[in-house]
Amino acid sequence: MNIVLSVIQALGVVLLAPLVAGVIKTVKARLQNRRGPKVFQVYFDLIKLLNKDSVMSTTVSWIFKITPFIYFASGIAAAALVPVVTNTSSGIGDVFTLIYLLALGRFFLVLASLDAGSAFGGMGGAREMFIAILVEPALLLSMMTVAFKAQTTNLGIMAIMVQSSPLSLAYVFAAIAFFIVLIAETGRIPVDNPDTHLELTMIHEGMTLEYSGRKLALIFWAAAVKQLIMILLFILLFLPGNVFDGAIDIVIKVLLVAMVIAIAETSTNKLRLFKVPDFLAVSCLLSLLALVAQ
Amino acid sequence: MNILTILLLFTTLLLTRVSELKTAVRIIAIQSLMLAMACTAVGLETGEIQIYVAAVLTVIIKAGYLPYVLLDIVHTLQHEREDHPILNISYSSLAACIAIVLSYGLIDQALPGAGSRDALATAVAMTLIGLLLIITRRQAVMQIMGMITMENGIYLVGLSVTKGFPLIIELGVFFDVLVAVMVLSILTSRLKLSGLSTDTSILKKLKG
Amino acid sequence: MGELLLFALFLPIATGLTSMFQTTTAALKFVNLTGSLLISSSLVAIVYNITVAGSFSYKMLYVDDLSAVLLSILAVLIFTAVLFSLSYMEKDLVNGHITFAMLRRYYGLLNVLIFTLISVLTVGNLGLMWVAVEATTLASAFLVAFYFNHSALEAAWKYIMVCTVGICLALLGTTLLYYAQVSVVGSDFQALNWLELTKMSSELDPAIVKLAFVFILVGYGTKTGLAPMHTWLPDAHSQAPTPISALLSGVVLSCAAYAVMRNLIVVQAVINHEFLQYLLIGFGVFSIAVAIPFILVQHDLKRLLAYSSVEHMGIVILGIGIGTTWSIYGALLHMINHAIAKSALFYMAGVITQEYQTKNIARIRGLVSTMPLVGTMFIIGILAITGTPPFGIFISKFIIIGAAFSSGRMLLGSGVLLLLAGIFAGMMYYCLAMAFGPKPKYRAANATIGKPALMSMIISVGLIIVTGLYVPTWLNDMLYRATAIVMGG
Amino acid sequence: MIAGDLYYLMLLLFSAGVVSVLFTRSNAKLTNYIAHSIALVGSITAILCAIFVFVQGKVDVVLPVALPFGPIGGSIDYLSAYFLLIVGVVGAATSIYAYGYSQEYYNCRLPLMAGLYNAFLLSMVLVFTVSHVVAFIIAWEAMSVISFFLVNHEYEKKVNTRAAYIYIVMTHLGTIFIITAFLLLAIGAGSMEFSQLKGSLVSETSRNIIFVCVLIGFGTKAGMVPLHIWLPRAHPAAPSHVSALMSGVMLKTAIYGMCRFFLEFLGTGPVWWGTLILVLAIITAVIGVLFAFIEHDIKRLLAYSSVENIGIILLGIGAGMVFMSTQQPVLAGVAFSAALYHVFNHALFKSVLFMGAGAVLQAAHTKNIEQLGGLIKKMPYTAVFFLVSSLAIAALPPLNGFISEWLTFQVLLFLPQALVGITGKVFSALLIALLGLTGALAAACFVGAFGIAFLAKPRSKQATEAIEAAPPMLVAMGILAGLCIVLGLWPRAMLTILSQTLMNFPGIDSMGLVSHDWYALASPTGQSDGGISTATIILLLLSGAIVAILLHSIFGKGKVAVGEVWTCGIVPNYHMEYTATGFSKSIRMVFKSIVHSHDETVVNANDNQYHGRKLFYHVRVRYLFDTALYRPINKAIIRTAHFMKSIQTGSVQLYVGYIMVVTVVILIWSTGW
Repeated sequence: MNIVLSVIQALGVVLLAPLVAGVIKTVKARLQNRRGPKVFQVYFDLIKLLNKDSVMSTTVSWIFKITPFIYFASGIAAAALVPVVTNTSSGIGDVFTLIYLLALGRFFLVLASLDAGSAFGGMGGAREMFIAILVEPALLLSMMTVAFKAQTTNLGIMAIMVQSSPLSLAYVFAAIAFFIVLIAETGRIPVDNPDTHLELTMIHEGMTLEYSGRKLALIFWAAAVKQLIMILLFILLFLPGNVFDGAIDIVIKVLLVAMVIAIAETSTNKLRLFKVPDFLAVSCLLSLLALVAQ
Repeated sequence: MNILTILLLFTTLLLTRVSELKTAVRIIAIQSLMLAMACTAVGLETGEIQIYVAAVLTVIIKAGYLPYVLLDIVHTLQHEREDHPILNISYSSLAACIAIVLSYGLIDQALPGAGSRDALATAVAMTLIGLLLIITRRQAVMQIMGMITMENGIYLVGLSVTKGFPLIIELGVFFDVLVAVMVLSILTSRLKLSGLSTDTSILKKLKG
Repeated sequence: MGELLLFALFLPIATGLTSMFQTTTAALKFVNLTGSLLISSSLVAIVYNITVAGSFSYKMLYVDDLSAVLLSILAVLIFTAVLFSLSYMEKDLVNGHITFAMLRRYYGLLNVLIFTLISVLTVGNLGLMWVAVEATTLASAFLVAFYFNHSALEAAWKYIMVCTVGICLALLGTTLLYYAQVSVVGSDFQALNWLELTKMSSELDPAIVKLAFVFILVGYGTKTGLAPMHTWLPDAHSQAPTPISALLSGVVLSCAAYAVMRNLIVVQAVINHEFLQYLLIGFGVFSIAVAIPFILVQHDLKRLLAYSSVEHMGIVILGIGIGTTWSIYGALLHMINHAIAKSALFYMAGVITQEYQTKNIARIRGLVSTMPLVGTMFIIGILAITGTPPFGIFISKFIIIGAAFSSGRMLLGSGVLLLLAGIFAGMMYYCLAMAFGPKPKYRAANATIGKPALMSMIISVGLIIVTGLYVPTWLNDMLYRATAIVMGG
Repeated sequence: MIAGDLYYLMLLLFSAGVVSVLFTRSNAKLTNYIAHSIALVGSITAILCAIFVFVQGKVDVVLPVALPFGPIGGSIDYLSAYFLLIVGVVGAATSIYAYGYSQEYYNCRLPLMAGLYNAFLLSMVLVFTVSHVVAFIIAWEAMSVISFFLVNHEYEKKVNTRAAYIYIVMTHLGTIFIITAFLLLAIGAGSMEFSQLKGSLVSETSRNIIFVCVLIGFGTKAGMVPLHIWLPRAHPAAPSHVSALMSGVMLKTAIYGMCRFFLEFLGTGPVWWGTLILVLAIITAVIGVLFAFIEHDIKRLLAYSSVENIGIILLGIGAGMVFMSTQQPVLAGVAFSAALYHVFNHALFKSVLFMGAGAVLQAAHTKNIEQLGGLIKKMPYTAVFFLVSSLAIAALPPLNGFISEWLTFQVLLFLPQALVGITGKVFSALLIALLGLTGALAAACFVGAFGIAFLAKPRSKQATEAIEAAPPMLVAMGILAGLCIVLGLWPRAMLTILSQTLMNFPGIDSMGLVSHDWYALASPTGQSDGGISTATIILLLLSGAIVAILLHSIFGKGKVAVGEVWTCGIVPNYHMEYTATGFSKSIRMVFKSIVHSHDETVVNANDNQYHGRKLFYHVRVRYLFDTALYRPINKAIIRTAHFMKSIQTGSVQLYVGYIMVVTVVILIWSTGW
């Protein structure tokens, strides 16, 4: 039963993820006084890509070929764990499982980036790993602020606990901490710039540089999914209390968070790579504060 | 008896003052002679035959044969004399005096009322001064002197506290002393032959 | 039995004399081989008799299980040493280091040394024992000076000077002990016979006995190689012909320790035990500690081994000092193990120095490639001597440490372990440096090791390996009885 | 008892393996097959023996030695059996692997190596099974010495001898502490039988001393920071299948020892014991993985990663002890299960990795990953197995590494129940964060290792000429890699064994984790929905993959053009590929306080500045603990030794003087008594 629910939910997340990405793009454009693309532009892009033929390097191995599928699969699997509809999904929604599923996807993506044997790919992969290494502790710390209280790492229980508890200083700290992590994890300014192909700054784009056509589509899509997952986690675990009831509440919150991301992105500019640790250190400190404040 | 001990002490002190090897050997001979006389004195007291034997042996070996051998060696090594002892003459006799004081102290502390106090103290002092000679003299021959002095000292201890060992042990000891000095003197002559001086303080090749 | 003792004492003299009149190397070798075989077997026979019939006294001679322990060491080492000498000294002869006359003298003196050693272990009288111990010094002096080159003479001189001074002190001590005895019973009585002494030991005057024991310990301790009286030891061991070095550190040191034990048996009844323990433990630990720097920084192979002997004698004395049954058992077992292992190492060192024509560790490289068998055995020997399981020395070391713990001296026990670790580090460092590394171009390129020498090494190493996992019952019982004797039971 | 007979048979077999080489030494091929077959059979016997023990209960055996300590025996209880199982599994695999790998050594003292290999297995088996202090120490030291010889096997290289020396000295120092700990217990108990040793029989202080000694002694063997310096030197030096054994099993002997002491002998102790272990453990994990990440020598990299994994295992043990001291048996059980589970997992995947490294070494004749590349095409199967075990060691689902890591995380999550108060909470949170950091670093490390070594273009000639490893080696790797997957999907199997293993120890209730359905991993607190289900994970991944494939093929089958990588118009060659140095550069910069790499220099090898410049990038990493800790100590010792040696001046007068002084001093001192 739970499995079916969670699969449905996963599909839902997958289908909606590009929309959220589109929203962010649009809002960002508006903030920069551009008309920007349509909200659904991302879907069109994906379809276009899925229709395209693809080019593959001579040097690549089967790793390169299977990576998009694994990346996508890990995205979906992670999506299934987020307790949106499946609130008390027993034996499924677990923080560490989720984190390590995403890590699985990343593992293969970085391998693929090294596979093509181009300097950019390697650079992107190395930076991705660098960021991931620094994000991991921050992410876990912020999660622990909630998990210690719930005495479990089951997302469902944690979510319920959070939703039913009043807003407190601890949550404010934790939320900010996790938001920083979210920015870093989803590769947005000020950590990474999702829509640049400027060699020196790109991270995620660098890894996917060798991909084209439908494989690229899968990777884009998975990235969008990952982004939505992080946003959902933010909502469910760090924004206690709900304004409306049921799905509406979540939708509205998602849109709000998307706007906040867009604002954050327009109002800041990209950090140097070696400033990122300091950025994430702030997150860690806030999480610890949250722990203390509980 | 007392006179003998005084004389023994005197010879021993004298030994710390000489730098001429020949003289030293002669002094040793005299010292051993004194020892033999002390032996006989004890013999007269107790009237045990073995002590007379010991006395005779002392005269023959320590006062007779060994000095002869040593003189022989001293002759072979020309103008070797204890010119620069590690501790110079006057200081070493001072040290000797300290040794005497020490030995008296030791006797009173450790063996009160054992044998005649003076004899014992002299014996211990002789032992110490023997050691002192070995430590402060560079010349191989002088070190041998020191050793014989020690031997004599210990012998005197035995004499004054236990009236001498049983004969068989006595013989053994004498034999050992004889052989020891023989070996040492052979080594000394070998040192001479191997083109070195008999100054033992330059024997510092083996270290660490 | 008594005849057997006399026979054992007479044999080496006979061998020595006959070998003085030999004219060919072959004959010399034959005489000594048979001689050593006879001596060893007679010693074995004596040991066997003791194990079945217990202690035995004959005129001035006396043997019991304590002597038996040492005699069994002697039996093994005499045989291996002579066996080793056969090819080793012949090689010296061939290389022109020595003349035939010197070779003859070598065997003569060797047998004299053997005679003195046997007599140390068989006399029943402290005075005579002193004579015998001093005799070992004198007998071995010429063997130390055997090559009569500069350093050999120097070594011999120091050997005699230091040892004789020490031994003189021992004589002083013995005299005082005699005085103690005389002042209890008249001088005509069994003088210094330790059976009598042990019987009446409780009546002796403590003050004198204590004074006596201090002199005796310092005296025989000099011969045992206890720091800081050990100074003669490295010189003598490094200059003497290798078989003699083996005998020196294997037997001579042990015999001196035996002398200490004999006196200890007598005095422990009257002297404050605390005092004795502190004294012996102090000497033991200090010897171990003093050995470390010389082993950590060493350039001469044989000196390395010599300092390790200092260390091991320290362990033995420590074991005796702790003074529990367990620890003394360990000390005796340690004597046996150390004697065998160290002699084996000295034999190998001899072969190595002969092949490489140097004692300088820095010049010895690639043993395992130049002479695989010896190289391998050398590594095993080093591992054994540093107390690594599964070899004999570990067992005895462990027993002694364990005794230290169970007698409530934990700090002592673990401290000693740490010191031993330092020694282990040093030994292994040089062992690896010598055993491995590049094969030397010219040195020892075609090493030829005589069969007898190889045999003696193999025997010794085999014994080391066996004793690591298997201590035969008769030995076990013998050691326990010997321990009881030392304990004064 | 079948188990007992099997035990003797096993000992017999391994001994036979040692002896066999003496007879077959003339023929290398024969030696290889006979000796390693015996080892294989012996290992299988070990597995069977362990299984029978688990089925029939513990057995006692007597060993054929005569020492003055009375009869010396062994006893195989569940804990021993568990570790016996590990020896068996890894030993069997390495033995198979050895068939192929030994061909490298046909003219390099193969008989010696094969004999020592058998002896090594024997000694480890003994360490796990003997039940007498002396026997344990003998087996322990024998193990160290044998492995020391194996490390030193290729003594033509000076560095190997050096490594062996450092190894043997460190381990000897460790043994001293072990001996001390044992003796302290033994005098308390008045016996050297394991069954008699009880912490309750000794005073509180000596219990603490024993604890510290155990930690130092076994920590040295386990490679606990800062006692780890021998490990990254020794493991790479040994032949690869031996490295696999050393990392996979020998390090675990230390864990075994700790378990014996902490669970059985010492009994429950104060909280600071566990806390201290936790601190050391996390330091070990982080330091180890950091050094692994910046390493280029693939075997050194693996060795450092072993250090890291030991850290993770110790986390479990430390937490378990904390729970024991606060009377929380269930959580303690979980903690120790996590640790022991990870012990097994690490044994599996680290062995595969070392074997893979060995295969690469054999094929490409280099351990430097900068020289490798593109091997995935040359050695496809090796690549697969290496990848699987890399995923496992990076703790990625659905592999076994993930399970044990998850358990460890859970344990740390519940740590605040034992360490109450805000400090406890913050401490646990930091532990979790750092463990997460470790995990991420491990992932990055092995992405780098695999990516640089196996992917893209070959970076050197020998890498170009590499060929797939021999079938036996592949089989060996395949078996263990398969086990990694099995244990990842079927945790219950292992957890059942573990629950039995830990059953009999006081203060531990190990039943909590065994859940009813085979795929599930119940929550430590037993609450219904705290656990995870491996089946669900794999199911979700599969469905995700299906969806992806559907999407991929929904718009018909597009053409796939194949072409060179676009490198701004130049023909791409391996010089353009990213290097391991580059891959780890950013981490080197962030953690420069720990892995500070001095003199990173760009050298122009070509003297002509303007034409045909040839740049090399040199990095020398400063190994913190060598430079900051061990070298100074070493220097100090040697200097002192030089100073002390001045007492032996060679002056006979002085020598006699010593005697005189000693006499006088003692005489004066003696008057006081």
